[in-house]
Amino acid sequence: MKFAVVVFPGSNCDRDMYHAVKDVLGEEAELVWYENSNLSNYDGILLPGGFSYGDYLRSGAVAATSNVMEQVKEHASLGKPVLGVCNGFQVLTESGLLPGALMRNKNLSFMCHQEELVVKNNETIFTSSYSTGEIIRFPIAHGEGNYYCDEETLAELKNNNQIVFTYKNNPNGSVSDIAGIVNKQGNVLGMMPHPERAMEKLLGSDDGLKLFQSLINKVKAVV
Amino acid sequence: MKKVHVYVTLKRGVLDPQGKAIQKSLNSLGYEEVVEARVGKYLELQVEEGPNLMGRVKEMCDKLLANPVIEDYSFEVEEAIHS
Amino acid sequence: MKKVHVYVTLKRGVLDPQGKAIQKSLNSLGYEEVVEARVGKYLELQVEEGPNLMGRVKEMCDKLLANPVIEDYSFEVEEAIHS
Amino acid sequence: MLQTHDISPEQIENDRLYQEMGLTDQEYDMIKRILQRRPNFTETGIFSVMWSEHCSYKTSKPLLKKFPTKAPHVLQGPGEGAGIIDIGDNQAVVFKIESHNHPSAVEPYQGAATGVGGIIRDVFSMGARPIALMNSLRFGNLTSERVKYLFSEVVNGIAGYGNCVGVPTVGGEVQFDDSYEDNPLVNAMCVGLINHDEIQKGIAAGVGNSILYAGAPTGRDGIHGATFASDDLAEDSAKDRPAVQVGDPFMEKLLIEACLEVIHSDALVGMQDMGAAGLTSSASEMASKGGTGVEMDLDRVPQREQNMNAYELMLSESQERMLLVVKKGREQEIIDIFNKYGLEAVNVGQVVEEKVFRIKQHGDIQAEIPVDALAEEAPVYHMPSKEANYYKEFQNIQCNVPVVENHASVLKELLQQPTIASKEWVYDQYDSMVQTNTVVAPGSDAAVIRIKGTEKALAITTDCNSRYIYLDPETGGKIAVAEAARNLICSGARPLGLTDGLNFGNPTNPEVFWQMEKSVEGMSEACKVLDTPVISGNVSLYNQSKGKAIFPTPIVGMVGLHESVNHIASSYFQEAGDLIYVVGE
Ligand SMILES: Nc1ncnc2c1ncn2[C@@H]1O[C@H](COP(=O)(O)OP(=O)(O)O)[C@@H](O)[C@H]1O
Repeated sequence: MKFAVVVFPGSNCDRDMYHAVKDVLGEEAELVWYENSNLSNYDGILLPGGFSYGDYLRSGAVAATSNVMEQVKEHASLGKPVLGVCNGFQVLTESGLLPGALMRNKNLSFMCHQEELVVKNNETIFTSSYSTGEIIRFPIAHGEGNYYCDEETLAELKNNNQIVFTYKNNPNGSVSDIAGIVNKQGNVLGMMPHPERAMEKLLGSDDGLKLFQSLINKVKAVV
Repeated sequence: MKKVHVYVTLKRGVLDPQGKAIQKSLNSLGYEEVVEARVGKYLELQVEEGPNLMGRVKEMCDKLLANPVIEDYSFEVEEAIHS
Repeated sequence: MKKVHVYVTLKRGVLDPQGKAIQKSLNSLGYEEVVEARVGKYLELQVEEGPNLMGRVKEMCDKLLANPVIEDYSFEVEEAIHS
Repeated sequence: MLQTHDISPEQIENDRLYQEMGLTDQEYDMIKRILQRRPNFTETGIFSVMWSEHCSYKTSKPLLKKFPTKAPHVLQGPGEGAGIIDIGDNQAVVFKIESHNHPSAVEPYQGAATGVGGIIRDVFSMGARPIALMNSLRFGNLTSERVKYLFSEVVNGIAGYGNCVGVPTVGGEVQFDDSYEDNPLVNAMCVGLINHDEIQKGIAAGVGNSILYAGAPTGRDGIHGATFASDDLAEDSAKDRPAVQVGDPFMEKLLIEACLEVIHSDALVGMQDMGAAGLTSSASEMASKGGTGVEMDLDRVPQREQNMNAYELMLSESQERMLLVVKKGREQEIIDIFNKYGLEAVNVGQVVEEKVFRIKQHGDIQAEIPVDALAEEAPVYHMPSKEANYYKEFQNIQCNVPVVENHASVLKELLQQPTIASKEWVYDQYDSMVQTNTVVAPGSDAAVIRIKGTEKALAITTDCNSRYIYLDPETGGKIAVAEAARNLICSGARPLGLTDGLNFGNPTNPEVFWQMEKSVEGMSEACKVLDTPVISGNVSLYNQSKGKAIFPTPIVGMVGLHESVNHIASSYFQEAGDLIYVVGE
């Protein structure tokens, strides 16, 4: 499977994401600079974490307006997978690919540590290797990970089974403990915790392996 | 040259922990009369004159400066002092 | 009840990386007419009426809301719409 | 704008304006002898910053000579942006510590943030990718509102900058004591990784080669020399000239990526960051090391503000700027790389044969100084040293072993001391895992970072118990080094070498100088015994609080090597039933 890791100015988990899919899982992957890029030849698009454009104004806001996002939308509309992690999630909500917004953590501080997550929905292309209800450990590292949406949107997320991961001990004030959601079609996943940081036991957790493996198995089965 | 002031505020109903924290700090500094604080952004833009200034500033707010899911905005145009 | 609007801006000459990034991004969205953007904070305070309101708000700004080393501030008092 | 052009060289001499820039009468006379004329305003400013303690180490140099700095595994000792140690397989580790105490006391967020930015630039200007940050902090007791504010804003500033640039902050230390009440210490350390063949030096070689300015435009940030009391010197009032620099971590992140791409071009000859004394120190040091001269045209320097004069441009401490020497005719290749990242890079001058530092603006020569006079021939002072009175008194105090009746309550009391208590509130705010190498995160004796693609890992620690050093500087100095080494060994690493951050009071006070002297001697002794050479460091003097010097605080930042990631030990109890041993005396 061939992944594009889109690099915006200020992205800083781009190389981590690349390492996860390329070195740990042995899949094809390329770092794609946001300008003059062509995303049409990739099976999956990864929007990495970090501070695109310094997170100035609002996290992910400036990146969301860049031209490459038109291609990401195009890719998504074809039903191909898009995964946005941390800043990538913020870019996805800012660009309207996912509903809601990510606000400052309720304690107003950046926080970085391992969190336990609950897999809420294992019927997505990203989570089929987990079981529903499974507890997994991923690091979080964000200052603006407090997921917000209005009542109506929340009801819709619930009805469509779009909530994929929740926090066991909500660290940041997110509505309904939401840690990650998919779009209605199920091919665009945004999440604040970092699966790419949970790929090797040496670093504390390898619970992220199943996420990428779910995706790879799915894409390979189709091809 | 025109100077445009843009005010971006959180929508009513959206929690504002930063505002809450500021209110508490003011209270504990002895300013008990402050019963609410809300925090927003204030932007000053220097804009070259051209057609449809108001309309274009509105577009900038919609496209970039405010996030309609959580924020409201307003703006006003002023003659810049040095033009 | 009074509503107080406080505007906190970076002093002239202080680097404003946020403003610079916003200006560039507006330019690249096609709003080339924006030649400068500066970002500040905007606060709305709900304050119970009492003596020396102006003086006390000024104190709040000096003590907490602005850092005089790099920031300037201004404020205005408005009758709150719902009092 | 400062109306500096109206201030004549005669006036500088007659009104002793040079004193307000920090130069003594003797130093001013030396300058006149060097130039064989009176210096103009800009030249006086240039000398004042180059001959400041920060750039010239004029009072600490004789002490720094005592440190052992050589060993077969040292590839680069003190003198460059950062030191370098070989770790085998063509790889090397680059590190240095730097203080940002005074800026942090004024504007704690920006002071701490720009401290982090500066030390990262020191490391990537060597060609290394920054892989870890540490910090060592000292504050007054957490009882005053001001101290609480300083503490939380400093931590915020470190987080704000480090998290954004994407270099993990993997550890550090915080201690609280009254002696730091008004003078907090903020020391930041950066560790980088490099291949031997990628090592860059800050050198201006090759007559005719071009000098490129890259990164942020220059503003009037941090121009300390301009603190004239007299109002008629300035058009704007002082409040419009911010002495505090504001950092832009986003710009820094782009600079890191651009510079690490540029090092692969053979068009690059030398590279250095513009730190303290910005354009002045970077350009003159590069020329001095290259045995050349430089000529720069300030009209070409990117400027953030209008009407900046030569003095301001040369002394500005605007952040996120780099100076590069590039082969003549190949400038565009390098400029293109910076442009790709949205950064400005401009040709501002060239390397010349004559060993001169020549600065032009508006077609006039604004400064013309022999290069070596600025860098290598700065004055060096041997300060008087006197054993501190308190030391003698303490030697005569009877030892008093406290009797502990209720161990549990004493333990609880100890754990409540902020200096001893958990520092989770601090390090949770730092992204300690970005780059996915952090094997042992903050909370252990030493942080451990694996090196991808190898079996190796690096252990890093910062330590200094300043109370011990105050009580007995020499023994305390030994203890600081030994503690750092122990922390590394506990994690399973072999100590390689260290960087030191010497934070002291006013060195013209003989008792303070004695503290410096003795602690450096103690540290040196321990370094020799442990075979951990000093490869880089920083000196911060005049740290006073309420008229009293801070505790002497020579911080040790030490790096060690794990040959195998299988040999990493953390300092937690792992499982119930495991046995606990006490080893040593
Ligand atoms: N300023 C800091 N930044 C990052 N980590 C810190 C800082 N201060 C302390 N820590 C981390 O907290 C842990 C405990 O620190 P400290 O109390 O100084 O421990 P010790 O006394 O064992 O050296 C260490 O892992 C250290 O790295």
